[in-house]
Amino acid sequence: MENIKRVEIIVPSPELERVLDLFQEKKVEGYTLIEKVRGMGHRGIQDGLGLTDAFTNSMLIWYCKPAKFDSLREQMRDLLEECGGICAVSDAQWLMH
Amino acid sequence: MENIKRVEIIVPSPELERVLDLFQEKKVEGYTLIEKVRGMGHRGIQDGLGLTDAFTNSMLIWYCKPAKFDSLREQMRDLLEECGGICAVSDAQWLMH
Amino acid sequence: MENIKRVEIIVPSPELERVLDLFQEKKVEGYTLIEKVRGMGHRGIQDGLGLTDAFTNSMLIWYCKPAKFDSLREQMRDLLEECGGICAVSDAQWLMH
Amino acid sequence: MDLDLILHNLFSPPILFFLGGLLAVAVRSDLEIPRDVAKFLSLFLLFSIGLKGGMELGHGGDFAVMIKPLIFAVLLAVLVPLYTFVILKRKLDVYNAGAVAATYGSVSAVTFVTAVSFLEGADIAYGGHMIAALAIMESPAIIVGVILIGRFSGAVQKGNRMRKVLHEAFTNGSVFIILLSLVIGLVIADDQYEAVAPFSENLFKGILTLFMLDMGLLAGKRISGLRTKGGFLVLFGILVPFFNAGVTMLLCPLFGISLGNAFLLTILAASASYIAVPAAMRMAVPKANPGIYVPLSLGITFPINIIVGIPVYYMILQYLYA
Amino acid sequence: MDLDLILHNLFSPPILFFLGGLLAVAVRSDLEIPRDVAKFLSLFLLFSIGLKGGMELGHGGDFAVMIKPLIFAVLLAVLVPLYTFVILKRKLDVYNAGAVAATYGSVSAVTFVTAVSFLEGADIAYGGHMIAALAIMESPAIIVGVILIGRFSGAVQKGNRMRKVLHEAFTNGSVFIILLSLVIGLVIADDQYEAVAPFSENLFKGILTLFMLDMGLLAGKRISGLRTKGGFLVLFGILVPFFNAGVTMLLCPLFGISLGNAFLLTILAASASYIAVPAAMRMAVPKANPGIYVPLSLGITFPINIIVGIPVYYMILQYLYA
Amino acid sequence: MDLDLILHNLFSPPILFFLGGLLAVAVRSDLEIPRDVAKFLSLFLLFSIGLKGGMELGHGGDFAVMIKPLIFAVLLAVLVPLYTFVILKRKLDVYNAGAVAATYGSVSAVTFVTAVSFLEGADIAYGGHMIAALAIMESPAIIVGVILIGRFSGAVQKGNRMRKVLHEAFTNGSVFIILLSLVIGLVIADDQYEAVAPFSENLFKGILTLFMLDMGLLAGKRISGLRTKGGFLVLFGILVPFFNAGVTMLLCPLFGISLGNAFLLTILAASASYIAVPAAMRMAVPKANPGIYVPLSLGITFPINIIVGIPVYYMILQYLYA
Ligand SMILES: Nc1ncnc2c1ncn2[C@@H]1O[C@H](COP(=O)(O)O)[C@@H](O)[C@H]1O
Ligand SMILES: Nc1ncnc2c1ncn2[C@@H]1O[C@H](COP(=O)(O)O)[C@@H](O)[C@H]1O
Ligand SMILES: Nc1ncnc2c1ncn2[C@@H]1O[C@H](COP(=O)(O)O)[C@@H](O)[C@H]1O
Ligand code: NA
Ligand code: NA
Ligand code: NA
Repeated sequence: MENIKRVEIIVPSPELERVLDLFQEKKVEGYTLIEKVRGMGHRGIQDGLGLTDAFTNSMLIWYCKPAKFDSLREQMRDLLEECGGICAVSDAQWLMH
Repeated sequence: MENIKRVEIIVPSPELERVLDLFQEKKVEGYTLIEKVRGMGHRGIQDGLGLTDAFTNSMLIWYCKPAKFDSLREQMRDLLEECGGICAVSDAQWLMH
Repeated sequence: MENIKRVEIIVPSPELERVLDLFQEKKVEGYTLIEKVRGMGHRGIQDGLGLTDAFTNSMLIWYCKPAKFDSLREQMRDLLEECGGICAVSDAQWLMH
Repeated sequence: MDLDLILHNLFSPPILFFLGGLLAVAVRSDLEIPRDVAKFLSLFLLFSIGLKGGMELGHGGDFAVMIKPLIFAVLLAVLVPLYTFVILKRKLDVYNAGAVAATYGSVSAVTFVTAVSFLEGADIAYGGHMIAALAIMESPAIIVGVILIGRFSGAVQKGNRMRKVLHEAFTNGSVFIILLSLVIGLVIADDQYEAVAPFSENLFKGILTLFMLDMGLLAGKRISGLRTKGGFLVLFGILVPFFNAGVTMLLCPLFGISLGNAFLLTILAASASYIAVPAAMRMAVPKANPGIYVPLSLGITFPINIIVGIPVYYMILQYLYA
Repeated sequence: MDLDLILHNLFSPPILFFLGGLLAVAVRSDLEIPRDVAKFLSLFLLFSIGLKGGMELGHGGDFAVMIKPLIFAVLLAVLVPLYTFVILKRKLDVYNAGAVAATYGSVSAVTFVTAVSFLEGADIAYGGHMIAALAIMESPAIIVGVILIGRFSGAVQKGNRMRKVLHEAFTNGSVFIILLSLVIGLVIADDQYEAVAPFSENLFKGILTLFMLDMGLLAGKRISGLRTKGGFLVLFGILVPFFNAGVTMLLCPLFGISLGNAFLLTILAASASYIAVPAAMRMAVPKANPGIYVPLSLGITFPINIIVGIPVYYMILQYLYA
Repeated sequence: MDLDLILHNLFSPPILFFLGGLLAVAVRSDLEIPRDVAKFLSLFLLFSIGLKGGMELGHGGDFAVMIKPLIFAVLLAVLVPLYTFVILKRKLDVYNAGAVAATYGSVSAVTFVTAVSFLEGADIAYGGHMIAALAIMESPAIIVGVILIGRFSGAVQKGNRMRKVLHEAFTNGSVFIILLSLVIGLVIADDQYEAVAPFSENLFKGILTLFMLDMGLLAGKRISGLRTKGGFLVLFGILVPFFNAGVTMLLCPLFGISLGNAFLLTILAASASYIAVPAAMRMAVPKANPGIYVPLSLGITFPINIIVGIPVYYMILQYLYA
């Protein structure tokens, strides 16, 4: 078991592409994506309604080394500031295989 | 980065409204909701089948200050006792923006 | 509040059954399942496209006692080695009811 | 001729695909109809039957003739949960007894729709107001069930919760869409109806067929959940529809209800809910186990009604009305 | 006769089911159409209208006659966001003013499709090129809106982001499917079209009807979000469509545009986008609040156009063209 | 006339919308058909083709005539994976070679369905038993592929896993629904079929058209995944269908198989699976990379067959049968 960070990012779906672009730029090697997530926050309710994903969120789960997260923390912060959403980090252990 | 609690609540979908009512009553400012989740527990298998959501769960993720969670802990416990489901809390850090 | 482990398992959907079989064998009492999850990892992108779930992942969340997790850790590792996916563990507290 | 009729019913695509769905589960095929699509198909069936019923209602009919089956329908919906509750309480706790009683007092729209499709195949007339009967019978049993549970469990139902149940009972999606379509079918002009009919009417049998495949898949998966629940419930699920149907069939001629309408009323009495009631009960009585009332209604009573019930009730009624 | 027409429009199934959807929200029914199915229904409508438009376009027509409404359409799509932006900036910040302006410069395909279905009921001819007008009018307003915001917010738009917006404006799914279907309808042989028509054409009115039920549910849920936003916006959402329609109706005869085409151009001018623009704006201007521009267009302008607008514009045009 | 035929095939709505889907990916449009709806459309196509095939089968036919193409079909399904495996093993590891071989031994239902729709346009008769051939050819190649991998990888396949693969091969949803519909089409009376036909038959071409749009979107997205995989695989994906088709076309007349049936058998031989095989292989051989076998079959072989293959095979067969 190896110590690792669990990063959880929730953003409005139209902004997902920007987070994934950031991931690609920083050569993130793995992530998991849950789509069509709803929620509430400072920008009001995202109720998942409508024919577009304007009112839908996307959720990313990313396990990584602490240093890796640090390398994109500031860009992530800027992105969230502009587009809304949250990013939280917790400690985890990872089953090596 | 600010220390924060990550609360994860999983309840049968028909009970979701009650949790959200509790959130509203306690002026919870933000949460994320994943619908159409399946599962197994003391009350048997929730396999997501059927034309209603009687066999479906909903999952809430709520980042909050510890005190905020404490303020609704007992009511949450009562609710779970009556309707089933789980509520777990872990430590996290939150990217301020 | 009781201390507990939060186990998160992400595998390609066609392998889900094997994990659930392992759970059954080990008499796991409860879990939550999120289907139609996407992601990226060593085996490339799982974009959720297509008419089968060949490019889709499933995500399991399992709260359990540490000893319980230990009891199936090695089998889990073997399974992930063969089929891909990840398994991570973190600490949590559980609202008894 | 009687055997012919049973065979004709058995060899209709909806029934055959229902059996196909059961078979798929038996051989553990991974065949499935996506949930959201199945929900839409069920919405379509209610929309279609409502619109057509309204349309026919609009083409006249004697109010005195129409009101009788409706009163009969409400009586059934109230009395069935009362008498079944008494039986069920011998073996189940109050919560589950109430939930099962509500399930059998309420009705199954798909059973009804299959019966309508059977009638049309046999060229027997029925009234558009029978669709109103379908809508009217969905809710009362829910309320009776909840009241019974409140009474016998001793637990004082908080007014707030009871209000929610009442609200859910009368506004749930399936009741709403039938009533809405019924009213709209009633008020629109014939040419308006005809513009919609290539969708709502012509596709009806085909969509019912695929929907029944889904019902077979569901029923097959649910039956297995019953195995551990013992023989009492299975017997209940087999006998109660026949009893309810029997009483209805005997009373219908006395009330002067026509053959087609009597047949539909019989099937309503015999059928049990697996959409509206589960939705309401999970909210109203979380202590009742949906693993009991859903499989019972969907895995036992539903197939019995559509495979055995429809032709048998029809033959008996033909005999009674001869 | 005029009242007749309004009633005829009101009592068509699509409008009635739209009202039914509003009612369902009002009584807090849990009726819903699964999101993925609703998306598919909307795709179907664009596919159907595009194919038919292309087909009719293929059956000839004078280029000089067709080009006029198209030029007119582009002018409308550019000018409407400009003048509305000036009005909106008095009460809203630059971001929201630009987003609302883009919303009203662009168009609503479902309003258009309802108008087409109205025309066909009234047996008035229209040109297949009007479907091209629908497609052409979706995008320019988005670009105008984004440029306005860039200008007035002082914020320098990064070239990268602007490129993305342009790209989204011209390739978004709804524009793409209309244009694709239009072109394919144009090139295929008549017998090819007829093989597809039992699906694409015969089901049109029925699918529109169920889709409008969903629009009613959506509009009902969105209206409530507007309550806190004050009277200015509501007034804006009521008056601007009539103003845009008015100007269009006065100009159409001068341009020699036929009655049917003028009617469709009027409805395009009056309508506001709630699909293409929200998708583009959320990406281009995350600082604009979709809780303003979506409810305004969907909860106010859409119902006004389909319920009041369609018959009223039609009557005025009949008068002007008499 | 030959060019005419190619053009006629190219200008059919299903093919054009397939190209439209490729175009949408090329211009990076966000057009998409919701996954669940696409799954349902594919189910509908299998249901429709199965029911119709069963119906035609029910209207008689000589058993001796019908059995020949079926035997031929099974032979193809067994031999194709064997010979392709030998070729593939030169460049791929055992796991991927086996998976690709299974992919090409199995068949594509949508290619078949497009070919049927082409035949009907050209008014050429074919037998209902060809739908049985489609169903029969889905599974054997999966088993051959898994056995080959077991043999050549040296890894002893656990009996448990092999049982699962066998099970999946014969009960997967698409095989099940075709066979079920075929049998039901066979047993029901004509009037029963006709009640379902406005759904299952009349909508066929239209739904195929929208489904092909989805196939174009999918194929477009999958092709790009192949770029890094090198020219060998691409060449394989282009040449193998023609080779398989060629051998089939030469043998069919010798077996006394009619033109229409020979054409369908040819298309089956030429087509590669992208539904049943991926589902089975992900489970049976997790070490094989679905990023190879799916794009190859969907991005290369599928478009080649439906655009070039269908008219070319048809012309060659017409020449051979003249
Ligand atoms: N405290 C929170 N806990 C969990 N999720 C949150 C929280 N705050 C915001 N979110 C999620 O982030 C999305 C965007 O947040 P915001 O930008 O604050 O509107 C919301 O729709 C929620 O899904
Ligand atoms: N140990 C557990 N780990 C994760 N999820 C659980 C666990 N126990 C219960 N759940 C979830 O909570 C739902 C309701 O649980 P219960 O009331 O115990 O039937 C289940 O369907 C699961 O989704
Ligand atoms: N670092 C990671 N963080 C989160 N999810 C991951 C990570 N690595 C892999 N995954 C998930 O596990 C799936 C299978 O991983 P793999 O076997 O590495 O291709 C991926 O499609 C992701 O959904
Ligand atoms: Na009943
Ligand atoms: Na406009
Ligand atoms: Na093949």
